[in-house]
Amino acid sequence: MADNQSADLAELREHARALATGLAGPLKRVRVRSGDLVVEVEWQPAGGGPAAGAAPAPGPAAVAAGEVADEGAGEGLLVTSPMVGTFYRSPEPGAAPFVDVGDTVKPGQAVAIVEAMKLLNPIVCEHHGVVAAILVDNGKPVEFGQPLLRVVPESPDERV
Amino acid sequence: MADNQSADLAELREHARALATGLAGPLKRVRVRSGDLVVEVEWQPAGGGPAAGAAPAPGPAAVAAGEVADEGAGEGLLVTSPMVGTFYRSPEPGAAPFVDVGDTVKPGQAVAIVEAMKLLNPIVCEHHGVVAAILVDNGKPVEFGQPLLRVVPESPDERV
Amino acid sequence: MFSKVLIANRGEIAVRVARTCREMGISSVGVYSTPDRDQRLLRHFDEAIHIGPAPARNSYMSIPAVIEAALQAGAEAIHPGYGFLSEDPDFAEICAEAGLVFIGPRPATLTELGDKSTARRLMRDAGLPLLPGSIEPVATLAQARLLAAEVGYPIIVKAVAGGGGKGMEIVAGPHDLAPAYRRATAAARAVFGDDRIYLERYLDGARHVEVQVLFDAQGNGIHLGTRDCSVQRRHQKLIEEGPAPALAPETLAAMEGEAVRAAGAIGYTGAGTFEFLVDEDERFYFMEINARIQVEHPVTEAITGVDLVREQLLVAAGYPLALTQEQVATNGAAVECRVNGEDPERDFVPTAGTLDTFLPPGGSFTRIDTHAMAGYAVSPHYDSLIAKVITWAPSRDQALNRMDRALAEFQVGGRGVRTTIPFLRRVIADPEFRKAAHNTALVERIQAAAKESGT
Amino acid sequence: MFSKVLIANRGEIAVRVARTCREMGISSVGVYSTPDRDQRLLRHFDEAIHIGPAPARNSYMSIPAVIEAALQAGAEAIHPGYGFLSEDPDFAEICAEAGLVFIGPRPATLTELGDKSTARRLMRDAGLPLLPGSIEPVATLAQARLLAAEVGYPIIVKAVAGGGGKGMEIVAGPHDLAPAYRRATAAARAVFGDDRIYLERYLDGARHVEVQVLFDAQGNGIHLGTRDCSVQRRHQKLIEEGPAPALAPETLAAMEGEAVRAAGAIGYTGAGTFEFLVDEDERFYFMEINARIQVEHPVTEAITGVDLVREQLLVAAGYPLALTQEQVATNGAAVECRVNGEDPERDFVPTAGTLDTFLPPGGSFTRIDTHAMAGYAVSPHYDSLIAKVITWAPSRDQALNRMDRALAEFQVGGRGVRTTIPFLRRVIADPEFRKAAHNTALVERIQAAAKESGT
Repeated sequence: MADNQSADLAELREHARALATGLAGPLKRVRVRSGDLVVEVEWQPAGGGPAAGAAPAPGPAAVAAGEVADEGAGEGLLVTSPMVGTFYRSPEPGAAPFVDVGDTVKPGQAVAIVEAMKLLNPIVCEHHGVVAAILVDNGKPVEFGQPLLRVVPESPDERV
Repeated sequence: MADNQSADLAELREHARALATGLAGPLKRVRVRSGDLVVEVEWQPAGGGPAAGAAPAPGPAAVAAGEVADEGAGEGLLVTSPMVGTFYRSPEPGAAPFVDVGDTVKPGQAVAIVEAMKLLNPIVCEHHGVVAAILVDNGKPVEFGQPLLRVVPESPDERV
Repeated sequence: MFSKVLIANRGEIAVRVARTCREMGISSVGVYSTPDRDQRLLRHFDEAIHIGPAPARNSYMSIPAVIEAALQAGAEAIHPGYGFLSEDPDFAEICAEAGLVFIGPRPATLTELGDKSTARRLMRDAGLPLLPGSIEPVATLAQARLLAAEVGYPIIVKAVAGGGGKGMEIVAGPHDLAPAYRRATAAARAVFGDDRIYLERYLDGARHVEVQVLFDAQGNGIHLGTRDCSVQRRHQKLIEEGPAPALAPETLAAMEGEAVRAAGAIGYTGAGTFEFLVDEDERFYFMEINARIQVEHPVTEAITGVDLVREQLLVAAGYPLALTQEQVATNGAAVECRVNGEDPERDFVPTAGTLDTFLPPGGSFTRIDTHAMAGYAVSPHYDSLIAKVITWAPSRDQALNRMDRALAEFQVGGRGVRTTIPFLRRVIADPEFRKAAHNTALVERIQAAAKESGT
Repeated sequence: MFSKVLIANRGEIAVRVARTCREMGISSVGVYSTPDRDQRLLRHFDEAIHIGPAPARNSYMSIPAVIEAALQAGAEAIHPGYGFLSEDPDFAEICAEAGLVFIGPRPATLTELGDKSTARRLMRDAGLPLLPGSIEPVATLAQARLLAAEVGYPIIVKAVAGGGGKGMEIVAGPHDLAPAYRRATAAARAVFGDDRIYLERYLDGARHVEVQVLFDAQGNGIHLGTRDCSVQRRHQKLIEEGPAPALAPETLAAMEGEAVRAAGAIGYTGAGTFEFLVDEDERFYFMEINARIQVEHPVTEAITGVDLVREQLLVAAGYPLALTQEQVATNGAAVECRVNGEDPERDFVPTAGTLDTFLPPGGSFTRIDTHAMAGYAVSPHYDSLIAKVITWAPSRDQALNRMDRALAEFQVGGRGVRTTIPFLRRVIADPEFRKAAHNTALVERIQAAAKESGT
């Protein structure tokens, strides 16, 4: 059985690798146990502590831009790019940015622009909350699904 | 997650299939559960009842001769062919067979012959016991590892 | 030569183009939609950009997404593969405006050839034989009636903006014309957003034979022999082979020569295919031009040794053709089988699912072009092509034996997934096909026989 | 033609032979040892017989097991592949006695060629150029001393019963002769059970070039061009290519002609290889004859289009050669890389283990011959060859680019498993190799450079 067990382990590893490749969102851990053929997958928590309300990173996080996706990890919700294009923080060169870290945002508010084919596409926030991080530098290229901002949700009542 | 789970299941199925292919001995069941990612492999028991002393079929059971390997399932130990050749039950044509079902055998006793390249190779029993079945017809070809006889072990004391 | 090329496609053709880029020392940029995000696939590209969600119109057919990705990556050219944006004149023009080389014919050529009516007129003017029928679109049912009577039934009604067999209607006699005219017009409007139709004589029992041509930007052109694609199911090719079998060498030479002459006449550039119908008396008639690399191009590669994608890249970069017609010799015979995720027993309905098993064939003169592998999920969002198997041998008969061997050892499957492999093997075993005495009616006959025998 | 053939081998060559059997409509009988029992592998055979346990001497090299299996299955012929029983004259003779056709040369030829001393004498008599040295075995150290002085140092001492580079000793000068003589004699006795040795002039900086020949039982013979196998590690080939590069056409033609003439002179039948050493001045010297299909035969298949196993089967069945020398043309260039389960960083020590990942390359003119797949356990019982990758292109440079692309996309690995892929890519990138200015010293130089740079 020794040969077969080694084969089993190898199979499980391949399985784990395939899982890691195929799953969306930043994975925290893929565990493989040989004894009882167990595969466990754990995602990156959105927050550091045991915050029950923390949402996991959304599916279409950018895999090819790993260094940016990593920065997206943290408390809050991610605002992702709906298209390939160039990220701008302000409506025009020299103007003040739409938002800064610490700003409060509300649903429907423009928080950035992604330019594609010379069209300026406003990026609109869908939540009430506070901007916790701006994840892309002004003027940098972004791809579809790439996290742009992290917003920590806040109920609108709290803001009144 | 539905897609991923289906992929997981597919992986597990492949795993089960690979197990089934790679494992020696006649398998009884390979079970795959999708919910908790469980793979169970169950071998054919050597005996029908809960006989504690029953040994599983040995590794090199003949897979290509499936119909014969199936007949090897049953209580007792298998005497397998140590070579490719032709199986003979008696030392020469017309002579009485070495053993018949119900005969008592002892270690070192010749129970059959496998002829290869015109050499007659005696097949020797390694156990005390009673011949429960003769699994190959006289004069038929056998391959390496193919079960020839099934012997139910008996302690020599009992026979005294 | 380009130092970086973006590949605006997915699946096997994206992998295939990336391979040639690597072999030429060109960096390749892959693009992918969300369900195509798989590192094992993306390993074929030097970099890869996520351009959109699953629906092709928002990813592989999104001109802004593709152009932006190319500009971001610093690509100098875009290879469009086949399908998607490959024959879109607007896309070709926008590439040019963005300073990107579109690897294909000039936009004006794509416009002309995309309009079947214009294409027919151009080819008639270039002297290609056409089936009797209309050059200008047929404006009214009454006009259609007159023309059909003149041409003689059966006729076929086609969309001017069409191609690839979509929305075609065969009309056996005058009684059927009115409903067919209405159906074809409605289908053309629905599928292509352009309800213009034209009609021509319908050829029953014809072979589909095409000529591969290759032109540089300097106007030099050659052909690379013929392919027979008569094994079709509702105008969808299942098996292609080359050179076209069972035709007189003079017939093949005439088609090849005419195709090169006509392509030259319209100032064609890049790789292209001239499709012809060939009747039982070996008369041939122009059908359409495919202004892109085709699914079946490996057949031509196998018999000529020429890497067609390499040639596309070279001529797009402005190099004059290095090959002369005299240097292109076809050798032996090649066959391509399309292994689709379709159920031949349920009229080739596409099947999606994860491939538990994927053991491709190997061995001598056995080429596999695929993006699939064990654990790969066949997506319902895209076409059903899982893999192409191409075999070559000194003779057609040996190439078919090799194909059957390759298909027999190809293990591909998963829950819910069916493939065309059993049907392909049935075609290869068919005596009429073996004798190359078949025509485009072959698949229907085999399907009918299979249904009758209940297998 | 045979209706059933037993394949007395394992691994990629067993699969390769089975493929041609299928393509020719011949039933194949596979044989397997206990660790090779895998239904995914056995699918290549029409039937399969379990012939013994893991050790080759009790399974693949057991003459009784193989003969009995062939008789049981009703096979008419045995294809021995390479290695194992493929050049064993006793086995060939026992096949004949059992009424089975041995697919290979006649037993007498195997006996003659297995004795290197006899082979050298036969080839000298046939007029092939030999390196200066002994024809008869060297009986004593004193005799060796005299001969070495006459021949001139450096010399190489080889086993008469040897082959494949085992137990060879290179001697730089008179001082080293005595210990080398003793080591070679001891090694010959230990490895081959025959302590006879002979010596010849050692050629430094030579290329290893071989000629593929094919003879029918009627005495008709042809060659199928040359292969260069200079990329070797201790006489184990790593990369082979054809035609042999950077040699004058006259040199190649002379070797080809001489090989055919010499093979005809000794009544050779079947496929065989004449190995030569070629010095810097393009003088060539006979080394040995390999009386079997070789690992690197796909190189020849790629440049000639000829299926060598098919030809072996045809001539073994008594058919006269259908190919004439004029019909065999070589076209383009082909390269083969051996992907072995070995660790190049630990001096190519074999590594065994299960392949977690196995994604073979694909695409145009990229041939994969393998028995491996994901989940396959590389056994320590057998040789370390996991897969052969063969690429073809119109030019050597393109074929090498294609090979590098193919190796780059080949994903194969598992716990404890290392492969030669990184080393192969290093060779392909080597400027000297690229220019085909290399010789058999190339691998050692690259290994040394790698060690020095710590990579």
